[in-house]
Amino acid sequence: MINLESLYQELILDHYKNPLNKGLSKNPIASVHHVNPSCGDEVDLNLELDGEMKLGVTWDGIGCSISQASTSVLSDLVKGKSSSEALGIIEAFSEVMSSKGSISGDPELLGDAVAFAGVSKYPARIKCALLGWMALKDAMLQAKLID
Amino acid sequence: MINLESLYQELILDHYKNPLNKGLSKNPIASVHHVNPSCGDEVDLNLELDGEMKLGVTWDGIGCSISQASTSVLSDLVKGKSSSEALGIIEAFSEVMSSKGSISGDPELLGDAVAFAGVSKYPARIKCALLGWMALKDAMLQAKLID
Amino acid sequence: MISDSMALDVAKIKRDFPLLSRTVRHELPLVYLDSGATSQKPLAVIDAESNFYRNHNSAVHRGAHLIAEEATDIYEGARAKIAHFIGADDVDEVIFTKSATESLNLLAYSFGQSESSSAISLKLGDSIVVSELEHHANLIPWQELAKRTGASLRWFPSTEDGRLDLSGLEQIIDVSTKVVAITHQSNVTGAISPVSKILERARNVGAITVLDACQSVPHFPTDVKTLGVDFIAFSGHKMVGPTGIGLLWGRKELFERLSPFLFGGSMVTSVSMTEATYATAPRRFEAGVPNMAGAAGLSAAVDYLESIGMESIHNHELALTEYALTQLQAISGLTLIGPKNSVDRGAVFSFTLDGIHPHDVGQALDDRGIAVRTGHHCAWPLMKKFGITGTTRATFYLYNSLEDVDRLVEGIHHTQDFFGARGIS
Amino acid sequence: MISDSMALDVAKIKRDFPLLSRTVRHELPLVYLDSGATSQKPLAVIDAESNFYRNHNSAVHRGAHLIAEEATDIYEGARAKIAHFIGADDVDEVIFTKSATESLNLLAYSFGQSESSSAISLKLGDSIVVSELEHHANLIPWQELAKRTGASLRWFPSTEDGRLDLSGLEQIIDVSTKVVAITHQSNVTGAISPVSKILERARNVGAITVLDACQSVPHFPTDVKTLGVDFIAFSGHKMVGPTGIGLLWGRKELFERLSPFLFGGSMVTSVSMTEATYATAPRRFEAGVPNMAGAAGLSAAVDYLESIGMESIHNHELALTEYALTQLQAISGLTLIGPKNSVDRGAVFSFTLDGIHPHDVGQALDDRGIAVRTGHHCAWPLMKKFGITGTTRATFYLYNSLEDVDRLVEGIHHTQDFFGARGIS
Ligand SMILES: Cc1ncc(COP(=O)(O)O)c(C=O)c1O
Ligand SMILES: Cc1ncc(COP(=O)(O)O)c(C=O)c1O
Repeated sequence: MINLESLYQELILDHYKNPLNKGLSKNPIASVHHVNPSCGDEVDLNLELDGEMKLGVTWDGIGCSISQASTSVLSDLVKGKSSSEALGIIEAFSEVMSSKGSISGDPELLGDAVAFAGVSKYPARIKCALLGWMALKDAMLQAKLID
Repeated sequence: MINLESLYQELILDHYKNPLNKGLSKNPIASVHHVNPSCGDEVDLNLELDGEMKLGVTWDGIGCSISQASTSVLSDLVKGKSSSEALGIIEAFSEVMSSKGSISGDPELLGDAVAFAGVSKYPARIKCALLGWMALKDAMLQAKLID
Repeated sequence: MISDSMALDVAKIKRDFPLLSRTVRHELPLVYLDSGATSQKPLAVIDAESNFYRNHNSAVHRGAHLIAEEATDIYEGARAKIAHFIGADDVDEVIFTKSATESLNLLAYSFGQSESSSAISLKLGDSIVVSELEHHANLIPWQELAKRTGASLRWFPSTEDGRLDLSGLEQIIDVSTKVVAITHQSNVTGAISPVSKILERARNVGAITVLDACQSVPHFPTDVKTLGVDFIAFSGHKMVGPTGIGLLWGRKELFERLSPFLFGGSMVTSVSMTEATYATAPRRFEAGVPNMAGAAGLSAAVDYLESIGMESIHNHELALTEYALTQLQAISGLTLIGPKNSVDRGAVFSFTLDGIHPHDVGQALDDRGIAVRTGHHCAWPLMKKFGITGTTRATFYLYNSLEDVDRLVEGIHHTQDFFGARGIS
Repeated sequence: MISDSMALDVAKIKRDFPLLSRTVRHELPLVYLDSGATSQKPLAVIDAESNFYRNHNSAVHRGAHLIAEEATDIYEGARAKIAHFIGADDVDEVIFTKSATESLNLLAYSFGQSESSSAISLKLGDSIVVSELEHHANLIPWQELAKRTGASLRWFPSTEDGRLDLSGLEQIIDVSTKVVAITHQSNVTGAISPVSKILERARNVGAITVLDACQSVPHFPTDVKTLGVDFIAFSGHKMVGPTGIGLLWGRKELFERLSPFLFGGSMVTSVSMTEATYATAPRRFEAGVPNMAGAAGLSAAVDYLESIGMESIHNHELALTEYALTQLQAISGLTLIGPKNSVDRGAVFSFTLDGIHPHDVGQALDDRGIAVRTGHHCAWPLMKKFGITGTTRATFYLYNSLEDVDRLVEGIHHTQDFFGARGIS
């Protein structure tokens, strides 16, 4: 059953109210600005790398609950991960998003991000959920962590 | 009844076979070249004026039986007429052409040109029938005989 | 009771539009409040297109055969109908395009050509005037024209109420101004532009004037002669007509001195391998096999609108506007972006809700069967002016009722409750 | 018997096309031989458009509501279907336009922009190559581009048989050549161009290649990857699809470096009053509300063609071509303009009759219920090459039978008799 409650899960609204890692860090290795041109939502994302090549993400943005919460969840999820781990997570999440509700996602891998599975039934919102994720991928490309 | 015989009257085909005033005169007061862009048919028309301000028309062209015959009939019809008489004839003929078969035309005024009344039922052919007539009108404009 | 003053029998009209009887999420009946984006189509329009294909489909202006004659009659008949509908003197002043967007781009490209005989030719030092309320379709083509020619772009700002601020009229339109291109009615705020003042000033400095009539022609009687404008552009799909057909009307003497835009079949007077000469309007601007079924459908759309009456449609929308303005402004936490009264204003309602993003509002309304649009509505600069990323927009048309306003208001309350209960807003 | 070799059950196919069962002058059944101008539409296509309007009409990519989602699915589904139909790897390589004419003009305008990042930018000394067989739509846009940029226009001549004369290949396409734009199949002579040779040469000199596929995609299997071309343009209305929708396919890496053509809504990434940045293809080239019902109809058209099979359609037309070539060439006083054999040739037959003007031929055929086209077929330079003002042209498609050839031949005899008896011809 598709309904508003299944789309806007508590967890999503919690992240929207209290976003994690919001506020841009000072010395990123890559910095990107992404916009969803159909609605004007924006995200700025800074990528950091520690001495052990583990990622850190800080961000700022304006947008709907889905895009903001999704970026918040993402920033928490990839913290301390290697870039190849992060890429795996991004790909798994993208797959869930394009599944039209048929894939719910592996909670081991995706953590809180599985709460967004319902979004994939609303084609117009998939871009919202992916906004921060595509920004991170872009930042990793820029930093030449992936190609 | 619309049929091929009513469109291609003997008179039209006679003029097509033996066109009148075909062959351009030497010293026109105005000379025009008109093309029907949808089929490529062309007419060159020379306008002359005698001492008594009476018109003369010679022409050359390539085109379908309707356009050629109609120009032939026209050239014969306006010969020796004043420009205001010629304009009256052109307007009467145009009216017949745009009548969709409802006006057959005054034989007193239009002479042989009434044979073209059937053309007005074939919208795609009206331009053929008018090709020479519009050329004459244009030539009269150029010669400032009308405005 | 307000419903007494309604000029139209909406229940009857709704039955003419097949889509309006469908249900959406949770089997709810649809409340369609997105006509500003595209309108629904009455059965008469759908049937006119299908009848064209079933009985008269053939390339216009091309065949020597009966069906080609019939197709040409239908196509040119549609042109004549549009001309009459907007009060044009001459059928040849109506050009079929694919959309208002194409119509406006056609002008911007043609104005950029610098043939010596051109009606207009822009250069460094010239200016083009638009407004902050423009839809991207009546903004970006002019930005690009300015870039290509070195002309500068100027604009009327928006007032706090989302109307055109004409206080700088004499400075913004001055002797350097060659083109003034203005929206007739804003698709965001619903404000109807004070065109007569602008056009008068433009005429005084000899500028060419263009109206974006996308949101006016479908909604109230529009007469190009009374307006005294040079060109107007609008789209079939917003006036109960088919998709894929747009209109450009312009004064004949200007069309004669305007370079063609798209080049190809049926727009020439002669062609050799190295050059071509071009026909006069409308053919000049209609290269290729056109959207003939679209023209057939558009003709039926005009018949439909005329059978209801543009004056009645306008009055009906006015009644809706008055009711909606009262009801919406009574909602606490709602900010209306646009004029707060019904003077010179269409039934377009953009608003924001405290603490809830427009996209989330749209989603919650959709869940109740209410179709609205959210985002920047292709008027991004206006959003920036108001310091927002977007609005939720509800737009009304002849098939909407006062009850639809009530459903919207209910939906907004429900949205506030839903997110409020979850600590948002 | 030749009919044994027919690949298609024409009687059955004809029943799918409502218009083909109508009668024309004197209550005669219609013989439609004008598909080269525009094809007829099967019921499935007509119904797909009307179903879109009845159930899913909404502005794509714009609404946050259910119907907008459905409309978007249908529209993007049509794109995917077209991509698959022409063998494109990537859906984003398919652009919806209003017609092949617009597609070709889009390229010619975009090639004329001189952004530093452009895929192509023409200047004095560069050359553009076309052919003498081009339709005006693939000739005049390039003439105008040449004029705008100072590039020169060159062309392959036509052979006596109406095929491309490639004898000057190395001279005509040389290092100065930046664009080669060639018809895939002539709409006048039916000749299928030897594209692989031309494309190879063009690649060797680094020129961008464009195929006018208006008369190929509807008639035989076309695979953009096998062809190895950069862009192809074609129209929906010639492939049993709706009017008002055209296609442009191009290689993604080229689209990324090509300036947008029409500016407006839905093609931007950001907009301020003074400038805008643009999305990637396909959005980049699709400003405004598109012809959504047209896309729905086109999708059904592709399904229809695929259900019959493009290979079968091709074989069917080949059988028609062989039969028609024999029958037409047996008529004394008839001159065929185009290849005399069926090698690399479509079912397009242009001819003249001694002493009878094409317009008169067309009229006489129309009187017998036979719909053909007459005139220069928007290929005026080719007419001049052959020293004629026009031809009569009969074009065949999947719904035509050998009997239609017989009816045409009968009609021609009757035409000769009619005018012959009156002393003409
Ligand atoms: C070979 C060729 N190119 C281009 C065109 C132009 O197509 P359209 O008029 O659909 O844009 C046509 C058809 O008219 C054609 O046959
Ligand atoms: C005011 C205004 N101008 C222009 C347009 C563009 O119209 P279209 O997308 O039909 O070309 C629209 C609608 O989207 C509009 O509302």
